[in-house]
Amino acid sequence: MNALQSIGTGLGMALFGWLLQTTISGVTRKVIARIQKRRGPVWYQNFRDIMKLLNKRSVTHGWAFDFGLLVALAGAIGTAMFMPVAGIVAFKGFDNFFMIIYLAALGVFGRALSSGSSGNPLATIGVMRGLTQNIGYKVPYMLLVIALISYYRTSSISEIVELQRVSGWSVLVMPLGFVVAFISLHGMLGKKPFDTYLAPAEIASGPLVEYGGKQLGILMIAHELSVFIEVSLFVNLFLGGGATLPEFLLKYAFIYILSSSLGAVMGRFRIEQVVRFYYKVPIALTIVQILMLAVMRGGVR
Amino acid sequence: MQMNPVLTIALPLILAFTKIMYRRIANLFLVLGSLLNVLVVFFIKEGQYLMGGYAPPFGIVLQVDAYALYSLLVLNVLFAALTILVTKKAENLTSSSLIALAALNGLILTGDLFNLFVFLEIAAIAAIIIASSSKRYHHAFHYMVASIIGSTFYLLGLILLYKQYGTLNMAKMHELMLASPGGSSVAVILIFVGLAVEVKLMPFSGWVKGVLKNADEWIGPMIGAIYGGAMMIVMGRLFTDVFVVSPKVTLLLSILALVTLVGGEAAAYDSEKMREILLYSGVAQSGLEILLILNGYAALSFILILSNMMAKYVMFLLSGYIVNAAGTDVLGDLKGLFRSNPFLGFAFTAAGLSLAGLPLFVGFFIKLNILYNLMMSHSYWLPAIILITSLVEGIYMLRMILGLWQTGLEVQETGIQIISPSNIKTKYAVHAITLILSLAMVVFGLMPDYALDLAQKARGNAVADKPAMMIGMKGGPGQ
Amino acid sequence: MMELLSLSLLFLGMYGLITKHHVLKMIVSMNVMEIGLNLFITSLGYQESHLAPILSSKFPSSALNFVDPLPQSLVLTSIVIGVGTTAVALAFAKKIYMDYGTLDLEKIEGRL
Amino acid sequence: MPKKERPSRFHPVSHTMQTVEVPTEKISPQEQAEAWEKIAHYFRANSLWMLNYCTGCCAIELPLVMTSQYDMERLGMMPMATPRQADILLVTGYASLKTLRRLIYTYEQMGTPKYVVAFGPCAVNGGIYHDAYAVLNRLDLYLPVDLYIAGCMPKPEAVMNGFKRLIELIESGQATGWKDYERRFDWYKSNQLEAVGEVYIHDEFHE
Amino acid sequence: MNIIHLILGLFLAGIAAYGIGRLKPAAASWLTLAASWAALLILFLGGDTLAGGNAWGLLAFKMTPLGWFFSMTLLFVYSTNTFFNLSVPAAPTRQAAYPMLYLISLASTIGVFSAENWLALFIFWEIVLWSSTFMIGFGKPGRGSIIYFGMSLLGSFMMLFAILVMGTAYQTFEVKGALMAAAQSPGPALLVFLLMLFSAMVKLGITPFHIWMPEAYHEAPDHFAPVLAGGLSKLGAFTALMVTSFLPASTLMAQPWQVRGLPLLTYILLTVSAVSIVIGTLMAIKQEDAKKLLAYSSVANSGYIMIGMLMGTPMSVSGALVHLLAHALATTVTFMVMAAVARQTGTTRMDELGGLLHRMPITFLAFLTAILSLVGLPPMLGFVSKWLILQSLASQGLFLVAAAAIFGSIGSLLYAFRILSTVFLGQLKPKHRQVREAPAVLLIPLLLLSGVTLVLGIYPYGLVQYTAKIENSLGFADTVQITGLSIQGNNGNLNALLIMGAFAIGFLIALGIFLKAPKSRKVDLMDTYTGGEFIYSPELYSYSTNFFAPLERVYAGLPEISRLYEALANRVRDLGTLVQYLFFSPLPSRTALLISVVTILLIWGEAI
Repeated sequence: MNALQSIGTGLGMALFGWLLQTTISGVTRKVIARIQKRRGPVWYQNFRDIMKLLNKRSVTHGWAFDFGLLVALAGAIGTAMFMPVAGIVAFKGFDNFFMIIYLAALGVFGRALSSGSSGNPLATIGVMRGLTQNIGYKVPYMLLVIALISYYRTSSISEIVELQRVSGWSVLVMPLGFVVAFISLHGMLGKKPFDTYLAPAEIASGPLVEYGGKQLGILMIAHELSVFIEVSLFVNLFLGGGATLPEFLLKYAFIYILSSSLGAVMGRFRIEQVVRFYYKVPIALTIVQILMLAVMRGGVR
Repeated sequence: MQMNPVLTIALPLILAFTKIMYRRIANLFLVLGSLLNVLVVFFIKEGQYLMGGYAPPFGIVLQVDAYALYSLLVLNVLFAALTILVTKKAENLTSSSLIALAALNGLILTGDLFNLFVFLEIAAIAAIIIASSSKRYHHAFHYMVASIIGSTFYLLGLILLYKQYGTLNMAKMHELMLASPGGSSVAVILIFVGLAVEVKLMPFSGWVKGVLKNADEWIGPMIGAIYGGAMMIVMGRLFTDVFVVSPKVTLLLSILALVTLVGGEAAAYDSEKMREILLYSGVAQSGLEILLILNGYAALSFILILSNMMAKYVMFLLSGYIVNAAGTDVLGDLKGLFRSNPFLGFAFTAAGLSLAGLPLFVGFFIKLNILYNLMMSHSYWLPAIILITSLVEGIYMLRMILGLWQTGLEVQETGIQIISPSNIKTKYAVHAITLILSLAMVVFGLMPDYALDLAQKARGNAVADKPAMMIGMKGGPGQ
Repeated sequence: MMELLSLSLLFLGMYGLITKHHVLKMIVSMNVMEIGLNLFITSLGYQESHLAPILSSKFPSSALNFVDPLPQSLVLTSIVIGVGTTAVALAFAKKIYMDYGTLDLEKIEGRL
Repeated sequence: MPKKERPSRFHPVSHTMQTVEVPTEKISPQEQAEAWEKIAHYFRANSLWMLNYCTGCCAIELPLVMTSQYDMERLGMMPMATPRQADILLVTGYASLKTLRRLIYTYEQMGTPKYVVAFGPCAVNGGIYHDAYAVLNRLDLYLPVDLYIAGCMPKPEAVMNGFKRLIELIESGQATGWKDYERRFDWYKSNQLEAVGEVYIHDEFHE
Repeated sequence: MNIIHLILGLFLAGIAAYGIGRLKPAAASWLTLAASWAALLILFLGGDTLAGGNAWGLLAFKMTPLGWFFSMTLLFVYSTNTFFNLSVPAAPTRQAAYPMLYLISLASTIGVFSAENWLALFIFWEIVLWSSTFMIGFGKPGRGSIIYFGMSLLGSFMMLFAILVMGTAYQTFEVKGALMAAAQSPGPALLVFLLMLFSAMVKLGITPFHIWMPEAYHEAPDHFAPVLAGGLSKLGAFTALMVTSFLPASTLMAQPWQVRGLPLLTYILLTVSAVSIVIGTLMAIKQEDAKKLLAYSSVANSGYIMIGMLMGTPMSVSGALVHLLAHALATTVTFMVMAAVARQTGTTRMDELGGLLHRMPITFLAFLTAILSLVGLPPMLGFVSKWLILQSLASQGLFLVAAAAIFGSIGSLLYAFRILSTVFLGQLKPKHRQVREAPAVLLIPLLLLSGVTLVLGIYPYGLVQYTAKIENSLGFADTVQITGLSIQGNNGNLNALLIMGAFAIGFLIALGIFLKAPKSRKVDLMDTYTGGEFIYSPELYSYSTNFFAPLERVYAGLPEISRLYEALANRVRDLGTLVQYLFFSPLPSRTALLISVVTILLIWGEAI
């Protein structure tokens, strides 16, 4: 059965994404430890954390608290199933950028719903900050991607990857845009200085404040998956994806570790600093980039 | 059976003077007289009626055409209805009311310019006496000064015309003016100003505020609706059937009318009191009517005058009752008034919406046809101005109506009964009359063709009439 | 000449109406205005060396050497009406005085 | 699990707790569950998230333990922001009337399994503050302490050593203070009540 | 049965409802329910081939696919909302007129959508306007109904002007014919196009004309706001779509200025719609009242509809139509939920609510569905439409507009979360401890509407197919394509069923993990992390006022457009005061002066 095969591939992709990202998270923790002159945990530390959490008995604040989590994880898994990696696409022709963004947003919404229903105002404040930040980086990011889509005349990620193989990576098409997209990615990943919405010392890890045990475990799985989606989307869109798996993995690891390392040496912005930065710099750069494209190439076709 | 139209003038006059002998049944005289008049109007046939046996250019003649007849009918019916409703108020004014009726009928019927002046003066004096029944004599005095200046101007203009053309008969005058149009403009302007004082055109209408802002259910409909309508009909008669106005004068006077339209609507928008809103909107409407008359849309202006008269009549009547019951006409204090008087509220609403020109009411089709015809002949700016003023009018009209229906959360229903329950007879009469009038507006709003046809027929042969293309429910041109 | 004189009388009355706030003075002004108007009307009908329009044994036919009789009859009507309005105006003046204790309209308005 | 005899309130608990035997009964589903528990113990032991409740001066030693010199992250330990996420409650010093209430509140908000680590002598018997009017001398009357770390203050080496010991205890399934708290809930509650009165205070400042 | 019978029947039912309502208010509500559902059934069974008819010359009707689509949408909104009419507290205020106005406005909307003649359309349009104004008047006191009426009247008069221009210039009032004639011989066609579009924008609430929306929605009775928001604003889309498709700007503008293949005018209008999205979003984020927030979200969503229609490609028009339906359904549900909340708690202010999820779970679920659809997340219908619109934007390369659309899309997440979190999530206020779930009669429409949103979101193919049919009837050369289960976009395909499937698989996995892991302990809402502090006041332990403060600070200085209108109204007032002062002095001498001066001026003016 073709359909079953596709679904199998999709599930495999999701599983692969989770394994990959959880591993790389562990590795990154080690890298960061090195940066800070520490030894750091073992590379599989994140697996241990997740398993521990899943075996812990915690509290729930009502059905929406759990339901939101399930939506979050389902959204992440569902999105990951569509993600093309190194030429492998589960559902050919449907790996649409807008669909991926919106399905991923469903996961985000599920998370917000869950933490909002915990009744803790710190969680609500955290979500508020996250959403506020969200506008700042998503708008330029999506604008850039729309420029790309308009350039390549397709919104299918795998086709964009294919086209990049022919005409060079998108980073060459829009170098400034790449910088913007990287800043956006940095915010999406919630690395410092843009982890204002978590801010453990300030609002007690914000949206996560009420989670423990399996809820936190599920949330971590969903988080790893969404990081996988974000980073591989970035790699696919701007760095030409990868013809082979190692190439892809290399780019993936490079981007993620770069972002995390940058985060390791920076302090945290206050929320108004985030707003001041994000609502000016990336948007301005994006506009410059699009104008540049328009001038240099006679407009994005 | 056929009756002489002079009866509509003579009958009230006779009753007015015989009444002095029967002071105790004065009311009966008034009611009977006005009802008799209605009856007489039904039996009048169109035609020319000579007075005293002299042929038209020399003797006085009564000109009964469809225009006069329909106006007469509406006027007398409204007047009779008013006398039935407010007999108590009119107790001491029986004579002047009957004289007013006679004078108004005369105004509409007469075919002689000087005779018209006489009726004008009589009507004005009667109106002033009616207006003075509110015991605010300095306002009545104001009215008097204005109307005397007006009639002086009228007479001055008239005599200048006479000097030039040597006749006072309308038909003859028209012929002569057509033959030699030059040089009569000053006289025409003077006559226009003289009548404009009565029809509340704006720079001349300083008296209106004093008289109508304190109007009760007797003065309001009388001065605000019936007098205004009758005077406007006279205006229509003079400026479409009689005078040949030069384009320059038409332009000048049209500007005046436009200023009235805009200024009146703005003033009404600024007001917070019910009667002030009504009186300013009446001023604005008269601007529109004069605009149409001057530019030769006789049929449209005719039907607009009649429908405005009816709507204003209902609204002034009810506002008078409201002030009686509530002691105030500040809109803010009257919230939710119609909740306890839904039928009167319905009548008021229908009249207001018709005045504002909303569909389902007759006012809409009239306004539609006005705009359509203006657009057919002019450029787009005049309809645009009319639409903008209509917008302002719609807003304040609905603000008023909604304010009267709507109860505040903190302000509970006023619970005021517009008509005191003890006065059952009045109650049913008011309900019946206002409801009939407002239903008429709805019916004509649904089937406007009949009314439009009648107006077309009445004014279609008017001399200055531009042939109007009427859009009714049957469909308009191009259908 | 006569026309201009009578017209100036009319304007005088008008001037009075515009400038005066006293009820009685305004009534007087109105009367002056009316008289001016009446004179004007009569003067329009007047023709040099024409006779009064009265049919008598001396002038038995309505020949053309009469002055125009119509303005004179108009003036008659006008005078009657003027008398009537003056009477009503005076009645108002009395009422106003009874109500407000003054005949100065400006003061009355100021009081309201 | 067999009901192990608990010492009375006058005997310190902590010493005996370290010698608890793992019961070995063989019923199939339970056995399966226990096998699973053993795996779970492994994960628990190697991913310890802690909430340091800095009641006293011993907390000053923790930064050293966390940062590059001793780097407790290599043991999988991390500081956490809220009790919901945490596994260990670090009581770094004496417990006073005011802090004990918060300690209990925080402890009860943690998900199970959870462990309490007490620092210094103050948690054992009040230490140098033993006669202060507001200091409660014995922590284990109110909360089940799984591990004491000696020293006033304990040196970072001692702290690291203690953590290692805790990991061993957890891995062998001996750190069962939380079960004890559940089992003898009434006993703990009565002690708490006796010491601080109402735990969840209702007064004008908190309503 | 033809359309005339339908409209006439509804009118008569309305009048009957008034009579019955005077005697027994509940019976009148049942009558509205029966009448509107019957109408829905008739229209549904009749389909878009339902016989038209000709009552009088002017009132001729003919059902078109477009009209049917709109009628069905509005009828569905109206008829589901009748359940809410049932719950109106009857006694204290005499609202016998309400069922009458309700049915009259319903009948008139059908009239608008099936009229063959612009004048008939206008007549019905105006009847809808004043009847709905009166219905708003039944709600809270305030200026909302007047602002609604004033703005709508402005729109109507612009439309009337355009109609009359068409009537005079092309000698026809026929809906399609007049526009076609304008397209054939552009004389005043540009004027017609702009005025028609402006009037539609007023109704839709596009930016410079949107000020009525928050006020009217806020003040409308809770049981009428759903219709107002979900139904009546869609009237504007109807005329706008007809104008843009029969009289496309591309044929009007022969001028050389083009932006990205679109005429400059279209581009400007697109930008206006984009501004509408941005302003609607920003203002929605700022509101403290739930109904006002939703109103501004309507402003933003109308921008999407307008953009879709203005771009005029098959996909964008299809997106606009689907978005219209999605927004109608979703916003109706949200306002209904607010009505239910207001009914149970007595307020719609967000800072007074919270935690209602635990008291009104079913309402919450319906609300969640709707809000997801508003935000445009799968698997709801709103996603399909936003996907279509964004696709067309991307393929046109309209970056400015696209930026606004994206901003609105992400911003909607903000206000959606705000309303969700402050009304349903967070701490339950002690005074709402006793609040119960809304009665079943209110839950029926909620579940019905949100169910349709969900089902159409998962299986939108029939709907999109129908929009293709509409496009055919509007004379589009090609239409949106569907092959099998995928909607073919310009640069990508959409398979809603597949997305739902992937999501469902993910959900099953998540559920598996969740169930396998140890069971959680249920704790009270106040048992949360407080930093060890003891807090017992749920009112204080919630975050709802000034929610997005850091963001709001960024645009605190944004000027409000309503000020412009206020200034305008004040100028009219000033003019009125001036007129009153100049021309209506109480002194007779002033009148005498005016008369003489103006007369002299007139004579002088005549002389020169």
